[in-house]
Amino acid sequence: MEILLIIVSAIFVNNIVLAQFLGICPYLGVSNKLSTATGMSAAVCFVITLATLVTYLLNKYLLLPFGLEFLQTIAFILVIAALVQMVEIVLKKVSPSLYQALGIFLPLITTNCAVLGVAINVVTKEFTFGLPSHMLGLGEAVLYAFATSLGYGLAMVLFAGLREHLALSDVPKAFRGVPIALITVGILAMAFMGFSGIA
Amino acid sequence: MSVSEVSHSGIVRRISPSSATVEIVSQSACGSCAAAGLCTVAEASRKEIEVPGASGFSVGEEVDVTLRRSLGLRASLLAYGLPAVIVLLLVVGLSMTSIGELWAGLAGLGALAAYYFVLYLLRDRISRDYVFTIQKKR
Amino acid sequence: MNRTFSIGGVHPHDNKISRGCAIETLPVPETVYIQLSQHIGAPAKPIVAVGDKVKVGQPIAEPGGFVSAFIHSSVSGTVKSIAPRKDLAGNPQMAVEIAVEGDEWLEGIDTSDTLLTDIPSDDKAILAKIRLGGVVGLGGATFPTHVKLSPPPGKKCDMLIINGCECEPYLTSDFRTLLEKGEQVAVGTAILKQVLGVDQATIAIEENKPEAIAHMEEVLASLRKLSSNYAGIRVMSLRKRYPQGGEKQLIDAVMHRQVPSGALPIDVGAVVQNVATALAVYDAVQKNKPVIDNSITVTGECFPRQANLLVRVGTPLSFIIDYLGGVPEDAVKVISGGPMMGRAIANLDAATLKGTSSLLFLTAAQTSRRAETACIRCGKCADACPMGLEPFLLVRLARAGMTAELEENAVQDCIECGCCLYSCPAGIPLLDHIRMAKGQMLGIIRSRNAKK
Amino acid sequence: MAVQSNFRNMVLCLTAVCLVCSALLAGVYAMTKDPIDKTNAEILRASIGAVLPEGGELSEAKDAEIGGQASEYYVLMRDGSPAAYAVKSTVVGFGGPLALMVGVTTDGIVYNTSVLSHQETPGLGAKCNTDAKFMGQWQGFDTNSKVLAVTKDGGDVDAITASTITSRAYALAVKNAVDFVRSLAGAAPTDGASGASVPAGAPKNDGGQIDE
Amino acid sequence: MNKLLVSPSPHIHADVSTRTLMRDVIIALLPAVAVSVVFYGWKELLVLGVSVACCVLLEYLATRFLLKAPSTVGDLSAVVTGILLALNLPYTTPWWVVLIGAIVAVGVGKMTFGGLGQNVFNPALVGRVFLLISFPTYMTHWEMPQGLFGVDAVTGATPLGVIKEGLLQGGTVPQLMADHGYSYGQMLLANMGGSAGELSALALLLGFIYLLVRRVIKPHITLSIWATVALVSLIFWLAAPDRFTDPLFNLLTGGMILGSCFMATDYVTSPMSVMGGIVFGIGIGFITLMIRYFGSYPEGMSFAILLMNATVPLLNRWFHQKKYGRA
Amino acid sequence: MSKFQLITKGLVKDNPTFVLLLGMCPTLATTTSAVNGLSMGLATLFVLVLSNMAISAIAPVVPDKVHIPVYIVVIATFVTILQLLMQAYTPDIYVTLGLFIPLIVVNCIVLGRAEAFACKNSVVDSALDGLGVGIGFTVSLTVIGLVREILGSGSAFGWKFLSGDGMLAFVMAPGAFLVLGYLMVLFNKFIAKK
Amino acid sequence: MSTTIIWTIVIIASLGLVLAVVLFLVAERFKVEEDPRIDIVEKTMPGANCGGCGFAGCRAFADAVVKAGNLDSAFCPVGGNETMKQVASILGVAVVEKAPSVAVVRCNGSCAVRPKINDYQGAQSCKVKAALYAGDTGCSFGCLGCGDCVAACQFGALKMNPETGLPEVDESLCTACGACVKACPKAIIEIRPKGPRGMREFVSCVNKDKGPSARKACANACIGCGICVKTCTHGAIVLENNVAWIDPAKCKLCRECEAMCPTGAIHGINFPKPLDKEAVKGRVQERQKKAREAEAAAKVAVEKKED
Ligand SMILES: Cc1cc2nc3c(=O)[nH]c(=O)nc-3n(C[C@H](O)[C@H](O)[C@H](O)COP(=O)(O)O)c2cc1C
Ligand SMILES: Cc1cc2nc3c(=O)[nH]c(=O)nc-3n(C[C@H](O)[C@H](O)[C@H](O)COP(=O)(O)O)c2cc1C
Ligand SMILES: Cc1cc2nc3c(=O)[nH]c(=O)nc-3n(C[C@H](O)[C@H](O)[C@H](O)COP(=O)(O)O)c2cc1C
Ligand SMILES: Cc1cc2nc3c(=O)[nH]c(=O)nc-3n(C[C@H](O)[C@H](O)[C@H](O)CO)c2cc1C
Ligand code: SF4
Ligand code: SF4
Ligand code: SF4
Ligand code: SF4
Ligand code: FES
Repeated sequence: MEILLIIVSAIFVNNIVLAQFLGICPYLGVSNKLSTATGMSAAVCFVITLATLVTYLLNKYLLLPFGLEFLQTIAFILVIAALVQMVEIVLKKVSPSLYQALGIFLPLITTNCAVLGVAINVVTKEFTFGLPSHMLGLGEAVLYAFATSLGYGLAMVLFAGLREHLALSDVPKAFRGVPIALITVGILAMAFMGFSGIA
Repeated sequence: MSVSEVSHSGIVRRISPSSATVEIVSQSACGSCAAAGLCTVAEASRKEIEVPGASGFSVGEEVDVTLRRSLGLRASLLAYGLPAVIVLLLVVGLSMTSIGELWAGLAGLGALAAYYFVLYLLRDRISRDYVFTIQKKR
Repeated sequence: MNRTFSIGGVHPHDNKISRGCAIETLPVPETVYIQLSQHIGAPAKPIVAVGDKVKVGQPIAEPGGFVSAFIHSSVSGTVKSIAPRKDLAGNPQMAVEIAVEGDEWLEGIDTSDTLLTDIPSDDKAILAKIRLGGVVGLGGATFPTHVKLSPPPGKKCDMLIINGCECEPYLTSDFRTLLEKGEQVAVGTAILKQVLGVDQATIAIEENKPEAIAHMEEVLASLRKLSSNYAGIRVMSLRKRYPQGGEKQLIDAVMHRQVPSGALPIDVGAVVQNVATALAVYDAVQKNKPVIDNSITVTGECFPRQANLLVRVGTPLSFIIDYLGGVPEDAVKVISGGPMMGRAIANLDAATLKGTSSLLFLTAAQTSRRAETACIRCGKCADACPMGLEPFLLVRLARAGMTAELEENAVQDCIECGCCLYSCPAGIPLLDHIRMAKGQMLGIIRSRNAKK
Repeated sequence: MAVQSNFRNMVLCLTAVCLVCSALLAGVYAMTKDPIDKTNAEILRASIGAVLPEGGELSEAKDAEIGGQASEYYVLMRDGSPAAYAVKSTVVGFGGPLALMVGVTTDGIVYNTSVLSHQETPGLGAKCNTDAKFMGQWQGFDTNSKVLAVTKDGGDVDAITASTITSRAYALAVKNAVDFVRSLAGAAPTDGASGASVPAGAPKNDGGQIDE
Repeated sequence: MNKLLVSPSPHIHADVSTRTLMRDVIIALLPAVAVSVVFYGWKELLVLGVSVACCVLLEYLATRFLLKAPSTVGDLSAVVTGILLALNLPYTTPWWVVLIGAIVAVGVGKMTFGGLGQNVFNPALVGRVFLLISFPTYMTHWEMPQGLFGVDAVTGATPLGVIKEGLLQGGTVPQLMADHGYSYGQMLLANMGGSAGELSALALLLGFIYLLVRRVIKPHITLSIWATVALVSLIFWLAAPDRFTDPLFNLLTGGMILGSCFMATDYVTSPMSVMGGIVFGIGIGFITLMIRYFGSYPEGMSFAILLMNATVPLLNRWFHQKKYGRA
Repeated sequence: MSKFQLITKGLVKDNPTFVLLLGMCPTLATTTSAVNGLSMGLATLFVLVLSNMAISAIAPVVPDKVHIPVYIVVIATFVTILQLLMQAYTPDIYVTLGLFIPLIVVNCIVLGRAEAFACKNSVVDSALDGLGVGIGFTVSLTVIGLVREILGSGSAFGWKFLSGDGMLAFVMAPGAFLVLGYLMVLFNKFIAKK
Repeated sequence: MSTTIIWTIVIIASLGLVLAVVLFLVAERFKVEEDPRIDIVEKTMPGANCGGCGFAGCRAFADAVVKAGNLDSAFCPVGGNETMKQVASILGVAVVEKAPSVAVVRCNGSCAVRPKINDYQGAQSCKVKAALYAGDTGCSFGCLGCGDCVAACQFGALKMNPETGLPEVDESLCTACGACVKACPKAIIEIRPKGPRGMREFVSCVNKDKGPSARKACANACIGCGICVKTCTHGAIVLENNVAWIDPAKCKLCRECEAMCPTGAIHGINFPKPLDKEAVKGRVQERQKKAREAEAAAKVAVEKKED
């Protein structure tokens, strides 16, 4: 039950883009084409999950014991940056053809505030999920990160569809581009508020 | 180009009797953002793509490398989606046991390594599916 | 329940107000202008010179390519000029101008009314006669019939369909032909059947023409008694629905087969010919009479006199109209063909072609287009499209110039039936844009295939 | 960016920058540690002070389990005996944890409450920290005569408009605190929340939705 | 004889226009409007009036000054939006709240996207949900009119609200239903608390049938919503009848009928293909129930429709009509 | 570019929010009121100025392949310093802005200025540049916050002019997107006159 | 406290070390060395991305010229010589100046001189209209007036004149990108050199009909009479398919043809003084008379010689 609550909450109720405002830049940037948005979602999923896993361990087994919580920001950003780069190297070695296909298909993944935000959130925020408020354990943390990134993917795919549609519409000139995108997300966020209170 | 394909422009770098190697420049996710020029975090990196069986091209020529769209999607699932799920399942599963978070976490990372190792073993199989084609720039 | 096709379609009121008018023969005008391009394919090349004397039925132009047809003089007289002349659309086209002198027919043409039911056994000779007779499809596309009757090797025809649907509102010339020349059509059908080497032929008629259905049943019953040639020909009554007469829809309705995109009817074992074509085949083969005249419905609520006329090819439209009493005051549009697919005429001085099937007069109230407003995505166009296309989408894509997506969404399959534009509540000129996009797409596909 | 990169200078440079930065950070940390601790202590003191009567001597934090969660409380000693308690009580509100400091006198009267942290919706539940009417009703709330539940549930707490859930949670937090103080004093828990479906310490207080 | 008119084929046109379609929708809504006015009186008239007038005026202003195009109010779509918005609001809504709702509906939900046909979200629902979020007090509190037609003013809340609140207080569904004397006959005819559009299922169904007969809409979206709601709530209800309301209750209460018959079927914001429409309906039904059962809002129809509106481009991409001659 | 232009360009021409669309997340998340927007803007300004200065000082000796990580470390350091200072001296604001203070690290404005300007210019110019961009960001955030506060809470800079609530949607997530969208249109139409 | 400081330093420094190594490895593998000149060139381009240069857009153009290292086959019609000079200086090569060009509309059949003979209803698109029929006037070559060219022009250089029903070019905005030429189904628009101080002479008609029918359809039509050809002393005019065309390379802007044209189909633009038709006509006729006389004289002379 709790697992279900974490998932529903992270995807719908507290959607990372529509309720938490994280990762907006790539959200607006990569959502022009549906297929790219889908591929990007998988990549974001991977990076957020992995980054959360590593930073959780880093925090718990390195920073906390030495009383260095104040280093979270700097340590996390360095670790995440290194991680993203390393995945590139590994992937290239592991399967050149996959790596090449991704090169054509996707833009580079960058560390954005979604990744860092989820990592920091997980180790600092208290969560409830229908339980007494508490910090997340590792399993919950990783699940939460994964579900959050699924929420990112969902918001992105929906939005990419909407944008492809809007690209063919007669949106008034003054609103074309980013403004109409923002207004669309606004209404989308409004619709997502219907989920509030679940969990 | 049909809708079911993606393409990326690049430059032919090397030619061998059996293939051509094309270099493409990959922009970061924010690269399409209005401020890409200003904010140089929008990195770019250079990637090389080998296209077997391409002939009639010359070094330095500008070309489009094309890939079936569904393959691109599959690649991102294979490279990112699936390992994320594997790590997730393992870590969540193990952390429900009494093994301890450190070990559960490390096991997750280990599984990732193992996954990529399997990919490495299968790299020839995989590369058979990924057919790139190149055309001259119009 | 009668059969019909499976996707889309509309039900405009059929308005067959000239159905009671028997075919009458129009007098020969003083001058005819016979256009050299009256069919799909290359224009014909003239084989007469200015000043030459010609007789009725004499070839005056020969095919200009493989897909092309002979053209014959429809009158006897003197060739006055061979020069560009404005066609129905006002565009200059090469035409042979002949001043009429008497009505002298070329020897060998049987002008009697006798019904000849014995079919020659030599298929090659039949095909040659069809070719020399300048027979083209009279159902609208004017595709040279002999080409259609020579399927590429390896393709086998299972069914000949004689298209008597006449699903367009107002038109009645095929109906009158079936009623008055049913026997000849049946013989023509048998000839076509024999040439194609098929056992089965279906004369498909929509249920709103019960007299024609009954008459053809009778004719066939009596002919079957005469010869085994007429076995395997049957009449099929179809539900009334536009565009049933469309080749692809008709094949779907009659055979429950669908012609794949980009393929020909023969690929699913079908050949479709119009009723008038069957009659023309009869004339050419049994009577040695080439296509020099055809029946034309002249109609419209505002038109004083409804008529079905037998008209010599090349007769100026103004001659026909004057004969029947002139253009009515409140008519704003004159259409060659039916109201769904016909072409609006820009030039009433133009002359008729082999394929001209009707002159339809419409008033402003009947024909004016609704002012264009925004698409409300009601989907009525997509519901109506007999090809299962999404016209609203095609138009958006066309306006955005997205060629790849247009092809993906099968713009090239459009049969230009007009159901979409007919149905659209927002008055969007769907077909106007789709036609453009389709033309462009066919060009792209052709050049791509040529490269391969 | 005149410097050409090579392995050595890259490692050197980055390590050096890290060294300098971390030294700087450590320095600032050392400098701000005391002010931060002081600020936090002050905030805590202020929140405790706000919910307790003047005078007397405040004890150190004591650990306790309140409403099923590890928490802490402070005792106000007056004349050598406890006069009032400041209890930190956390419950689940609408948007997440809702932490209160509840001041309760030994006779079971709520002296005052203050919000330590909340994640309620701005404009709705967040009013629990700004709405004067709502906040005012806690001063001197006598749990002996009034029922600690929102009026909708048959109690005497006036809910914030359109924010029953927050109000209910708030009332529950106060009730948990009061019950805790009673248990310290050995008295029976309040029976106030009879209308509320959620027994103290139940994992979920918006109640009745899914059986856990 | 004038000059000849020349145009591409076809030369005749079916006699439906955007205006006649919208007019039919308005006609179809009249029974519901009538019932609500009879029931709620002049206050409901005020809500309706403000809503319609403001929607129309805003559309006029926006076309003239934002789009700089000829006004499109003649197509009556703004009237439809206005009526539907009004039917979605409690009759007690202050006029200025209705005004804001209409501004958001037509201004943000429709004209910002370019007007009729360009919007991706249902305008009336954009307005309604905006109000729901912005003014929860006005939007979720009901006053029953004083015993008009001898109606007993039992409760101030909608059945859905009553059940939700009751469950929160530890009640069980059958007990709550009995306490409040809810009967299905009553739900069908009239006499439930709530916004005008929740009032009489029968009046709405009458309008729905009119739309079907006039072939303004096809029934697939509505039916798939109903089927989904019935099926899913049946499962929940059978599993825990104390906790979950039954299928008929869910079908007859709240905005279910209004939403499924008039709002989910809005051409502009629903999928083009039949298959897409069915998936669309399943999504609406499912999300509605999830919000009703587990969310903090008593009613989820509006949110569900808006959410599924967002999937329409994807559904249009994934589901197409069957094309002739293509596998 | 004159020193004056360095400071003012962020207001209109290179406005980081409305023209360059940088740092969307804090822009949306922290503008629930004018004061919150102002605080976030000032916090960013602080980091911008200091990191710009520091980076312009060290840029000449940084090998170009590690310049980004070096800059990130520098920026992260200043962010952490800011965090510590805010915890110590402005704890209320620190709590309100929450997660978005550490996230200044990944705000493209900061790194962007470092890359595009600081590493090629003098310390003073870089400081001014940081100041200019920071002011632009601060002003934008304050304006957005103000609009949302007026519409959403019926108050301006905490001063309440409506007795009841405003339209709550504007203080919540949807309002952030809507207000930014419409303000962007107004900015383009009337201020930037594109 | 001091342990905190020490650990801070240790941890961050070691993270830095790890990062440095990773980055080094990455940098080794994925170097990007795009020629920085591409960016610079791109910045100097007008940024219209119109494709008028034959490349996909401005970036593609920049890319191509930098890679080619010369400007031999590249020219940006939008930026014109100004831009090309800058680009050339960036690349350090010589510029190829191109005569600046501009679009001219070769139809002057305004509503007044070319009466409508039917009404059109349908998509307002010249392409659609052209595919349907010859047009709503007697001239089957002339402008259809739906403004496809106007829509195609990205620079707002074309406007429909409601009075004449013809498009007009705003020379100051036209970049000679040629988009309108491609858009016009009747091939009415031509890109011509601007000419000295913008002065140019052209035949504003493409009607290929024989004289009488051309004239019947439009009072201003070129009737293919050939007078201009005979008038031009520079051999600049060719007559083909019943229409005249003036070769800008040979035209000396004497405006004699313009004066002589019986229908006014020849237009001169941007001349400082209005054309005094009668005077020029007189001059030309005088000259032609003389020429005829000279010819006759020569003929006589030849005949004499033979004698
Ligand atoms: C290149 C070409 C080849 C054709 N070959 C055949 C053929 O072999 N058999 C046939 O039945 N029709 C053939 N057709 C005719 C078409 O299938 C079709 O009958 C004709 O275009 C008229 O159809 P419509 O009146 O429905 O438009 C051919 C058409 C074209 C353009
Ligand atoms: C929309 C549409 C409607 C048509 N309707 C008829 C019709 O009613 N009768 C008919 O004979 N041909 C009709 N045709 C033409 C047929 O498709 C086909 O070309 C013709 O029957 C072939 O015979 P033919 O070659 O003898 O002309 C129609 C075509 C289209 C595209
Ligand atoms: C987005 C959203 C945020 C809400 N925030 C709160 C909140 O913070 N506190 C609260 O008690 N109710 C909140 N609610 C309202 C509850 O869901 C519920 O409608 C209300 O508490 C019960 O109604 P009542 O208080 O009017 O009786 C929120 C609702 C929504 C949709
Ligand atoms: C069947 C039908 C249903 C409609 N439903 C709605 C609706 O729910 N909300 C609304 O604002 N407009 C509705 N309209 C009107 C119109 O389509 C709508 O305003 C468009 O979304 C505006 O672009 C409806 C129209 C029709 C024909
Ligand atoms: S004209 Fe083309 S798109 Fe329109 S209904 Fe007919 S086949 Fe479909
Ligand atoms: S019929 Fe017209 S209004 Fe309806 S979807 Fe098609 S194009 Fe749009
Ligand atoms: S008028 Fe023609 S050539 Fe000139 S800029 Fe416009 S489209 Fe290009
Ligand atoms: S010049 Fe050509 S494109 Fe322009 S309006 Fe005339 S016909 Fe149309
Ligand atoms: S992604 Fe750019 S600020 Fe969050």
